[in-house]
Amino acid sequence: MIKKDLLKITTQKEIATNIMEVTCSGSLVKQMTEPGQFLHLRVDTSDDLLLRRPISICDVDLENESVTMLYRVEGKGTSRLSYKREGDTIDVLGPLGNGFPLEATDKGETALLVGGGIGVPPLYYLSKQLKERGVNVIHVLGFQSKENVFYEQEFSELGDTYVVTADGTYGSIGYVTDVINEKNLSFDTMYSCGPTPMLAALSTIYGDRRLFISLEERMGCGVGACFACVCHVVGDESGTSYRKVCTDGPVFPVGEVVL
Amino acid sequence: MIKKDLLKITTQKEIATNIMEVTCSGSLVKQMTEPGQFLHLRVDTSDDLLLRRPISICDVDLENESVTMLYRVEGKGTSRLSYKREGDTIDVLGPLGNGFPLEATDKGETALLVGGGIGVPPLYYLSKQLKERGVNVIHVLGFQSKENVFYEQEFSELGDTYVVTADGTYGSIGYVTDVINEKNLSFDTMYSCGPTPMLAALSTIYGDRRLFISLEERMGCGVGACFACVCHVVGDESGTSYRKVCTDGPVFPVGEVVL
Amino acid sequence: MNRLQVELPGLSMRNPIMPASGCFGFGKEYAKYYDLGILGAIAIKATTDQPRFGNPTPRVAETSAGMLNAIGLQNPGLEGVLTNELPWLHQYDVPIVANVAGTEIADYIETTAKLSKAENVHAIELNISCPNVKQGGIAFGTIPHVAAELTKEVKNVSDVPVYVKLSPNVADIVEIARAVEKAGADGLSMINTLLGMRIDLKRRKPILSNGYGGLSGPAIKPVAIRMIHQVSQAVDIPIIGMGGIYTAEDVVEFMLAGASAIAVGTANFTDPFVCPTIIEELPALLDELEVDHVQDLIGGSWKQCNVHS
Amino acid sequence: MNRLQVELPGLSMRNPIMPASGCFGFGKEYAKYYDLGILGAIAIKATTDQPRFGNPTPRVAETSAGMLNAIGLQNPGLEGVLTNELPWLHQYDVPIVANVAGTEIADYIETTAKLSKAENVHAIELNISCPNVKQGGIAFGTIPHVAAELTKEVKNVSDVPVYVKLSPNVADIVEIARAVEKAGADGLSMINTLLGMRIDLKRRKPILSNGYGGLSGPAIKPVAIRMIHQVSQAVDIPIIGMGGIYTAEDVVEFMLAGASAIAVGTANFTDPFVCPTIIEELPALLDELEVDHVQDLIGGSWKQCNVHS
Ligand SMILES: Cc1cc2nc3c(=O)[nH]c(=O)nc-3n(C[C@H](O)[C@H](O)[C@H](O)COP(=O)(O)OP(=O)(O)OC[C@H]3O[C@@H](n4cnc5c(N)ncnc54)[C@H](O)[C@@H]3O)c2cc1C
Ligand SMILES: Cc1cc2nc3c(=O)[nH]c(=O)nc-3n(C[C@H](O)[C@H](O)[C@H](O)COP(=O)(O)OP(=O)(O)OC[C@H]3O[C@@H](n4cnc5c(N)ncnc54)[C@H](O)[C@@H]3O)c2cc1C
Ligand SMILES: Cc1cc2nc3c(=O)[nH]c(=O)nc-3n(C[C@H](O)[C@H](O)[C@H](O)COP(=O)(O)O)c2cc1C
Ligand SMILES: Cc1cc2nc3c(=O)[nH]c(=O)nc-3n(C[C@H](O)[C@H](O)[C@H](O)COP(=O)(O)O)c2cc1C
Ligand code: FES
Ligand code: FES
Repeated sequence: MIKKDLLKITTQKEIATNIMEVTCSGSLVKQMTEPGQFLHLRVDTSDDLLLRRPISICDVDLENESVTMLYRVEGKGTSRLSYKREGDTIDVLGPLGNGFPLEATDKGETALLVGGGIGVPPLYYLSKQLKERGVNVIHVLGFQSKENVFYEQEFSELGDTYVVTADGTYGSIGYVTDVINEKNLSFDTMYSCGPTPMLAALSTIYGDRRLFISLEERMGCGVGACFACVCHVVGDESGTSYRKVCTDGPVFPVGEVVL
Repeated sequence: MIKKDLLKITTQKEIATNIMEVTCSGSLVKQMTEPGQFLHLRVDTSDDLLLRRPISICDVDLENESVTMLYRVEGKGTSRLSYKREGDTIDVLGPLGNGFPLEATDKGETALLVGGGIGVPPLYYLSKQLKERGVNVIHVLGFQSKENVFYEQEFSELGDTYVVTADGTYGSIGYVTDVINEKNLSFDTMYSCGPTPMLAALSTIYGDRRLFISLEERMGCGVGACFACVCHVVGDESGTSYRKVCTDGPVFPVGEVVL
Repeated sequence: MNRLQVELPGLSMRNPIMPASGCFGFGKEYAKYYDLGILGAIAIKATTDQPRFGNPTPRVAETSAGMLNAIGLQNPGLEGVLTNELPWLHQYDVPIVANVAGTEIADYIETTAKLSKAENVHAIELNISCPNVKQGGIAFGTIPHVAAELTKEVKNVSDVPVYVKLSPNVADIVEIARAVEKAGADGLSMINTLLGMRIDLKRRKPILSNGYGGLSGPAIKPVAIRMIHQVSQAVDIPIIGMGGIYTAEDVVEFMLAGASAIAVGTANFTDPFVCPTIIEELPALLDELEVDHVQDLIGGSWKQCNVHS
Repeated sequence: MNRLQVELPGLSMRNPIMPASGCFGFGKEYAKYYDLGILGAIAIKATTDQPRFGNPTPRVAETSAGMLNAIGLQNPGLEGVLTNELPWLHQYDVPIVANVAGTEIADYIETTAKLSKAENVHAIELNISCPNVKQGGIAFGTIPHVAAELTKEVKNVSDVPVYVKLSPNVADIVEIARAVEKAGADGLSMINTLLGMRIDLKRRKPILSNGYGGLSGPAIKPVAIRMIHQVSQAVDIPIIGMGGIYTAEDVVEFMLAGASAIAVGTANFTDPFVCPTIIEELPALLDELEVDHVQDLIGGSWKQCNVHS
């Protein structure tokens, strides 16, 4: 049976403008083995944060039962979360969903991990695990602006890392697709997470390659019961086929669902 | 102009079963000179604690700008308040209302302070101030049971203190009125705060004496604007005269308002 | 004797708790969290005659102490439910309440006739908040005689008791309740969601792609309690109460208002374990309130003889 | 030019913010907190022809993200308001919206005729949520032709524009809005409170001594937004929007939905400084949203041409 648990915050800090890194621990962490899965957080018990917030697993220390999440302070939920301090608890449900398939890339092959903004975090745990399996990892990380860049150092320690900003204030200027082109990056598998326009662009260009994308959708339950997070299936003529981002995803192979 | 302020919690602890003592500090404390006034607390900023909670001033250290409140953990608001820790803040409006008239008792006279349950706290600040003015203070404090008794020691340091419990598990058994009778306590002024049945009993017995009672009523605004907390006026034939507990009270001379 | 047991037409429930329609799918997902066999009943997602995909996303938005949804009745259709969902649920000894939706009376008739013959369907819940295409899209549930006619037709074909699920978006809920009672309803289920909206300030567009959506959660609880209090005194059929139930205390409040059983909707999203938690906590709360049996609570806020037994 | 200025019939407002009727008394109390002269307007407490004490206490109860009230229209009566309250308010250069209540049409006529002649009363707000004794206590505001008749009669005697304050406890708010527009209303004010209830578990009685009460606060905001969105597209008269407004963001959401000005009710209780805070924060929010003038927001969620100026 799936469990929920109160995880205890061990550290929380701002690592870039409005980007928080929170680490917490508890026995639930033992189950967090799959990169790309997400945790469903109940920020506090007040009635006005009714819905849980989906946040990706960014890193896990299984031995110390400790998990790290990175999140952007957006609205009410993430803002209240950011006020929590060491010793406070978070009600965590998960890990939920289907993550990135590690087995899609063999030892010795090259994986290109492409992240945009707050889609970057799950790629870190993915990269660590791919590398452990002997996969060669390359990262392309896109951000809005210099002040939003995070985890460049952490990714660099695992493999080549290219940072690109939309306004050119850090790294190269433009989009992740520009970098992949310019640097002529080659790969066997591409894994990506980020804003839908980015995923759509990658899907168009690399639709015939081994590409896995992680989607975002507003969620109700997060467990597959409410049908809030559905998307259409590519090539479905009846129009009634669907996938749920929360349980069938968030990671899908390119070409499976309509973006 | 009246202000509100964020006071910072310096200590919070449980002093009897479900009774919390919280001390907090801030410049607003300077205005808290009148015993019997109350503070209107916004426990947190979540939408589900919409209304402020009225809590009496129990003690004030003007020099250190520090105020103490005692409260019973009742429902949602006081329960969330009880989870606050040192360094957390509380949004405080006040001091509000009209407190106990110190000048009703002259130097050398005797004041009998009669408190019931969670009506006891405001009597402490009152007693301290009366004593400072050279008034002889006697306290009769009624509680449900032994586990609910608090501040006996503190009151004893200011004057004779009789504790009575409804179930007789501590002090004498019965009601505050029993103690006053049995011990034949005499006084020039009586000040009281507690449950309405207690205030009603005192009003009946001592209606012709110098008696001041502090009332409780569910509040909306706490500042006199919403008419949530009104009571009828004794002897009003039109039926439309009223007093507001929040601004005309919470302290009234006996015989002014209908209990 | 089981002090939580309640008996309603068609529904012999080991406790008054059921998940609300649309908030529990067809049970499979929550079966991963706990044994569904502990539930009093299960109200499954609205079923329509044909499969439906529903509305475009976003389909949900959070509000203060509530949420808006505009799922658009996505469901696998009558055949899908009969073939895949109900047989799977059969492993649990729990009565199923089948929620039926449609856009014209014929849809409701067709769906009810077949669903009510399924072995584990013990009651039909008639979702009359749906827009009636024949009447320009006005919901069946807002006009008494339309609601009554639908009820009568559905009763005619149903093999099991029919609960009519009332919409709160009306001026006089008692009028509708009386009309459907007279038309033969065996019970009522209330309340469905209030119609609401949220607007995204930057995009200047509704957050829900459908524009409007149904408001549920604790925000609407006082409206639900009031309506159940009104209706339970005006009709003789039992009420399944819902609208913002999160705790055992909420359950007691709904039953004191006049509900005979209750359904938990939105709360499942906040806490997948909410139903088992409530069921577990209810006996201690009854002790605290000095109530022997949960049935003694029903209508306790208005019944003459509401002293403790 | 003042980018917060809005112009409504009778009301030239320096900003779109006014405290809502019943949540601000007659201003005196909040004048201890800040200079009332900064407000766009002030809606004063409902006035009836005779003084009223109102309901027994408790008169308020908290709910999730909301509160219930059953004050019972306590007020000093027409004469009291004319003699004591309005003259005091005259020291502020702020238009007063006088809220009028009654139990039969004659009450409304009498009160409106006199109040609308007071120098600083720039508009009448007709509270039609009151029970109509002549119609067995059904609120004036739930039956279109009753609401329309009342509006017409009041318009006849009023020296200033009349805003009809709509009750949300109806199935079709547009129908009522159109009826009162046709009857001559100069504007609408919406929404009043939703009817709700809370029950005390131990006493088995309603928390409010009146039983039912009006639900206000953030809980009802999605319902208010939806109704304003519907009505503003169906009528040509301006709307004063209200229901759960706490922040400058809320103000923008109401105006995008279709309100021309807004009123802040319950939020005053949570924070007596809420009106000045919103007024102060509004310009920065307009900047952030790249809006020149607050009037450019009105109906922005449905108007064709809602691109940035
Ligand atoms: C599978 C998945 C993984 C995610 N991982 C991360 C992550 O690692 N780090 C991170 O910063 N963000 C992540 N997000 C986005 C994150 O969930 C939202 O930023 C967050 O829910 C916003 O909550 P809020 O209370 O701050 O905003 P509000 O605007 O107050 O939220 C209101 C409601 O909308 C929902 N919502 C708002 N924005 C989004 C969004 N972009 N996606 C889904 N729901 C949204 C909220 O969950 C909530 O229900 C992820 C989203 C999904 C679906
Ligand atoms: C002038 C005054 C002074 C008070 N001083 C103290 C004090 O020093 N210590 C103390 O423990 N209590 C005091 N009380 C009572 C205290 O205000 C309530 O116990 C508290 O508001 C309960 O809040 P809650 O959220 O825990 O309960 P809930 O039941 O969740 O509260 C719901 C609503 O009811 C109101 N409410 C509930 N009980 C009362 C009550 N007894 N009186 C007024 N409103 C109530 C709450 O304020 C809130 O609006 C005082 C009350 C008044 C009027
Ligand atoms: C996401 C969602 C989907 C729903 N789907 C249905 C449905 O299919 N049929 C129905 O009768 N009610 C449906 N409802 C209404 C609920 O069954 C319930 O009446 C309402 O949400 C109030 O209860 P709550 O506040 O506990 O959620 C749905 C509610 C939600 C939140
Ligand atoms: C305590 C209280 C008293 C009210 N009295 C009146 C009134 O006298 N006349 C009226 O038209 N509306 C009255 N209202 C309704 C408000 O003006 C407003 O329409 C409603 O509360 C919704 O706004 P809010 O959520 O900002 O409070 C009252 C509301 C409250 C909370
Ligand atoms: S969020 Fe409920 S089904 Fe995906
Ligand atoms: S609480 Fe509003 S007038 Fe007293």
